[in-house]
Amino acid sequence: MLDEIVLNETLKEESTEIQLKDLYQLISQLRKIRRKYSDDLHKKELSVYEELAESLFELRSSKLIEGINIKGFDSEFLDILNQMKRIYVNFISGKYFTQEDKILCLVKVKFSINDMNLYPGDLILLPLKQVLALITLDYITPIEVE
Amino acid sequence: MLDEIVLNETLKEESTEIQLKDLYQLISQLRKIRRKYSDDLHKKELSVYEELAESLFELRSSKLIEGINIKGFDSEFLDILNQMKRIYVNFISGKYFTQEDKILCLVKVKFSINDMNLYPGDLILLPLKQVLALITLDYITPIEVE
Amino acid sequence: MSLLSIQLKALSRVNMLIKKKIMVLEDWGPFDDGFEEISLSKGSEDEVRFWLAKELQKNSLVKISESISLDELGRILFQERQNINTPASLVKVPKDFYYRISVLLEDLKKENSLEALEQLRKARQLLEEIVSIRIRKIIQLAFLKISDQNILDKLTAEEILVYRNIKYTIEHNIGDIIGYTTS
Amino acid sequence: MSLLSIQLKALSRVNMLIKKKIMVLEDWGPFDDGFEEISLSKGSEDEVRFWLAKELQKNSLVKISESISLDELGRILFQERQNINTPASLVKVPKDFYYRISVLLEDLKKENSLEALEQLRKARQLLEEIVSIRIRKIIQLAFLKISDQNILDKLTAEEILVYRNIKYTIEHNIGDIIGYTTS
Amino acid sequence: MENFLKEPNKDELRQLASRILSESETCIRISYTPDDLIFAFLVLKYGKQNSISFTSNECKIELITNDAGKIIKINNQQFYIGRNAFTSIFPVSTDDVLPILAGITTSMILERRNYTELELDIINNDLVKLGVITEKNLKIPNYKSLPLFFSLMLSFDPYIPEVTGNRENSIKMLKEINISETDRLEDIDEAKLNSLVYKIISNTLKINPRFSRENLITDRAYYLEYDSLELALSLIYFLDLKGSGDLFQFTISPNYAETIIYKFRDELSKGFFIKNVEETNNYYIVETNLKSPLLIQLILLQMNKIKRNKPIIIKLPEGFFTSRTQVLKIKEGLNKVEDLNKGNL
Amino acid sequence: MENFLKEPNKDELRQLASRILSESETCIRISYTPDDLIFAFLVLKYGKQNSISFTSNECKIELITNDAGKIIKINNQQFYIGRNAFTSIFPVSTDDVLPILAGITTSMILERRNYTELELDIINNDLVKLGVITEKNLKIPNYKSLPLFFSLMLSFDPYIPEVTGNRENSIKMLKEINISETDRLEDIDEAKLNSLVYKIISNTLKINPRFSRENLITDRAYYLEYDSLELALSLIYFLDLKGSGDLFQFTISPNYAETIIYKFRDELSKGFFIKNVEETNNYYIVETNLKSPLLIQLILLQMNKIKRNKPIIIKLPEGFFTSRTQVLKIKEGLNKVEDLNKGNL
Repeated sequence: MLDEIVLNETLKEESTEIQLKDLYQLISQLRKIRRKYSDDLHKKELSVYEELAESLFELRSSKLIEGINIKGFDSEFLDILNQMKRIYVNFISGKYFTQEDKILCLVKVKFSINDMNLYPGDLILLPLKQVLALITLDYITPIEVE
Repeated sequence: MLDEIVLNETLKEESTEIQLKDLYQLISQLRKIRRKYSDDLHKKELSVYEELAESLFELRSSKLIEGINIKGFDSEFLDILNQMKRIYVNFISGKYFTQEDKILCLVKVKFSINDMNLYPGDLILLPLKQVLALITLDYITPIEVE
Repeated sequence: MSLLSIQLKALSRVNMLIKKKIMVLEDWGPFDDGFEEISLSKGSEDEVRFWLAKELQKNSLVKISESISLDELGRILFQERQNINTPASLVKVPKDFYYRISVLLEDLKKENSLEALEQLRKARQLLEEIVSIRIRKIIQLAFLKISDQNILDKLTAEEILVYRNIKYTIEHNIGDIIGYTTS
Repeated sequence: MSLLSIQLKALSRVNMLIKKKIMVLEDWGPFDDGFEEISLSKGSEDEVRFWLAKELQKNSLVKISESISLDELGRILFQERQNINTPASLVKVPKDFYYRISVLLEDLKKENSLEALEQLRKARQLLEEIVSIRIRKIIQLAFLKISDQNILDKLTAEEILVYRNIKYTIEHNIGDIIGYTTS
Repeated sequence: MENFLKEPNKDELRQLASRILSESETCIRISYTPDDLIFAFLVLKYGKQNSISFTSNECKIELITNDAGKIIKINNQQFYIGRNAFTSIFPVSTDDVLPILAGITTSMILERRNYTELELDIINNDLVKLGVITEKNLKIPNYKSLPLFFSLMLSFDPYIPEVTGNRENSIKMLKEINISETDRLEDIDEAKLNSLVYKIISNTLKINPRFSRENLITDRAYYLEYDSLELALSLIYFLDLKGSGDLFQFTISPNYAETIIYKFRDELSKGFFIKNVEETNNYYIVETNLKSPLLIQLILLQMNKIKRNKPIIIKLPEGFFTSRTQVLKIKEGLNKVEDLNKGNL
Repeated sequence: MENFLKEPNKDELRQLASRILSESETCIRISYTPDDLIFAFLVLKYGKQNSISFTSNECKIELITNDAGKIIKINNQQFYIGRNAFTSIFPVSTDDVLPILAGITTSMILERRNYTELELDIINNDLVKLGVITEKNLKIPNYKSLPLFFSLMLSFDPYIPEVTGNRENSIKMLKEINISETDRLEDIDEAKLNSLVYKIISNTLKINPRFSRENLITDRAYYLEYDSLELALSLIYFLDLKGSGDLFQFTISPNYAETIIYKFRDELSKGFFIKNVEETNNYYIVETNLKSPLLIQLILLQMNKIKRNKPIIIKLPEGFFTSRTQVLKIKEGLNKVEDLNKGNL
């Protein structure tokens, strides 16, 4: 259960490998509580679990930032932090073509943003945050200084 | 310059407010070095700056995870970490409708993913990572258990 | 300041799900906590998770038994003082020692009598002194690189984290500077 | 273990951009580092950023002057030992003390003679003892809540981080548990 | 595989299902009804698809319902499947007994028909083998577990005037034939049962002159503690009130049914009323506290007060509301209508 | 504003520019040429637009170049701007002297024309006020700062056979008229200058019989340490080799010009050769080590060896390469051609 997982994660220096199947039962039960009850006591109970989940996130993302490898159901998700770091470092160290906080990117696939269609080969100037999101989706690639 | 900024960030418990304009000169000079030279010594120099930028990211994101408010040019970008935490906590604490690691979401605007067009009102089942990216772009919203 | 505080916060959250012994003061339930159905009968002893015990105690429905008394605190302080400079002399306390104290403090706060106020003051003072001595001993342990399991067993989970944090600080970091620099 | 190591790593990286005094052994340059153009003349004294000094020293083009000698290390250790139990007696060392030692160690490693090997062993031993005594004093400072600026000025930036980390651990964390729990 | 010119047999349907599940990644276009949604969620559960559209013209798989019956379109090939529920095409397995049973039953309820022959075949043969219990009995929700008065309160079809949604009247009617508040159907004797049937029919005849014993005593199916009728009504209710999340979770993990039914009973036990029905050019406006336009439609159809041609808007003290089952909207669940005069809600 | 039926005047162009910059968020469609790109990047720099398309039919702003000249389309309204460079429409300011000068000059070079009257007006009046220095002088890159031999090596237009791209021959030619390796143009006297002009013209006549003194002595513009001709050639070269990043950064922060020119000289100082030119159905294949198909095209057009109708493919030891200036591709810069026989590169 979640308390044991968090305890483990707290006491161990490495990161534990959390299987999604170890969480199924918990997620399913908490969803049911959430759906069935709305009294204060159940709200308190849910907040206890939410805070535990928050601690799990804090512990695992802190470890990732320290350079510890994260395994388990959330490894791909938390890996976004590494992607964020890459973008941050590239931005500050002049690896991108930029105007203020915006980065020149090349469109890889057709998609739309703010009601505007973009086509492969188009150029687009985007702030850091959107660059991350669109890289995650593999829609764009920042043009790099070489 | 970057060394002073990182030093400040290292020695202070709070987070310093970094203005983008304090970085312009640096970014521009490093871009020029990158573009002009490719010898080992310049590569070494660039790696010194890249590592400093990496440290800046590590310091600031660690502080953010601890709950310290980040101000400056990167506040919106680093805020993605808070969004990640919300998604992580909601997922584990049963606030989403899920199948394994995938979350049921409602499409807010027309967009396309994997060559498939999605329209407002469509339902889509997506893994955590894509949910984050598409929330950042305001394309979708996970359906919440209420 | 970082991971230690994140870890301690996590520990206190984990503790919320640990079952604690209670005295039931009023009939209560049934309550479906999603994992089991809980019904409490007045006058019986029972066990419920800490978060629930605290909520019920707030409404005077139960009393958490796993508290600690002022006398016990006094006794622990006396023992700690006996060998104030011998780190290995740390008194073995319950793993949830600090949570028990928190229950005591909350109890006393709730009573709202002059006597309780005085006891609250006393309890806080005892706590402060105990923590001060134990931390000094823990620092000594870390500094002397003592990692004898028998001694570590005397610490609470929180103290172990503090011990580890200090040990890590002592052992690694100055060396690491040289390491970073020569790399 | 976390922020401290991230901070120490950051400090060592910051240090790479600090200018260090060098003796120029061979003509070198001009080199455009993007911020200034550097030309070094054989036989002159000059200042370049630490990362560049290290690279040039690696190729025997310069010698970093801001090193430290075995004798100085010995003298510092002697002084530290004088008042081994008085934390305020910390010897004031240069802010970049540990970087100077790293320069010394690298120098000795490079020499590759039997004598240098012996000196390297000696230097490491001195370093270890100095660190051990200073850390003990720093812990005492933190424990005694001494934050006299005159004393803190004797510490290197890295030691200040260690001091703060231990001070924070001592002052906050056990108290925080009770705080988390009663909230 | 051929397009079906007449009603297909079970084997043909099963082949259709396996063909859909083997389709490579694409969306599926459906209508916003429980049967269509359960169908689509089953496809998400077992197939490679990950999205469902209600408007896209680009989906390779499409569910079409028109006056002539139902059609499944795969890559522009159409397969006619008659009146059968879309969910009936899936092969049954222990994991999907409830979703399939619920899909078929919601389809039967909302289309105001009996189970088709094929559906009965699936229920009585395939599902019974997996533990479903069938019988001919009263068409009131979960008469096996609920006290009779509550079962009557939950009877949306047949809608029993004065009794459905009304706790006092329901108890009063039972009292008149000496049935106590806590009695369940199995607690009462044959004589009382006959009186009850008589009472219900005569009551219902007031609003529906064609109502007969055959409309009341129908094919009924139970699985574990679940009555398919009660389950289907719960799913319809929450689809309307909250949106498709519950239906999704129920299809993915059928033990979620317990949660839906718990919440359904919890909300409906308070009773409800339906007051005025006003017809405007574009909708029916109903003053009620029952927050399901779809169930209101079901009731009003029985009372012959409305046709299916216009959406239901409900009038609550907080304003006018309607749901995604009534109006093609992008929001899920019951939503406030900001401006009744705007053609497009 | 009216569509322009004849060549517009400067005021009309300025109004066009301010209209484009005030357009609300949208994309801009252009061709992949330096002038178009600088234009678009200036719009990104000052307007609300954030994207540039080379294929979209949905952009409100479009730059069109055809045989009759250039057209700017805004919301389906067309404005004819004659032969003038697109960048010439922008009002000049200290911050944009270089981008505008470079835009106009790349346009002039690649279209193989002289500056238009309007462009000369802008250069000689508007830009001169901001510090640009103009003169009639040799059309060889940066004769003010570079040693003459290097200036001659970089002369892409006029292409001086045997000399352009060839360090030894360039030095040899100068030696023949007693000009030393390190001399710059200002170091030599009138007699040597006349000999040099004669040498260049007679050399160039070998490949281009219509070449005259007027082609060699042209309007030249300098700003700070930059020669517009050298700058324009550098931008063309790196657009071809690397992609649009350099042009972007140069437009946003013009002091980036120093980096581009530094790198251009660095790469070109090694010299280059152009060997065989082979014409196939779909392209010209050129054996060379000059990694700019666009500059090769410029040279071969002077030599009358090719027409503009087919893309240039260059043959390097590593394989066949072409760039985005030649073939509508989604990749930036010089890219390997995987299969020459595939119609679509």
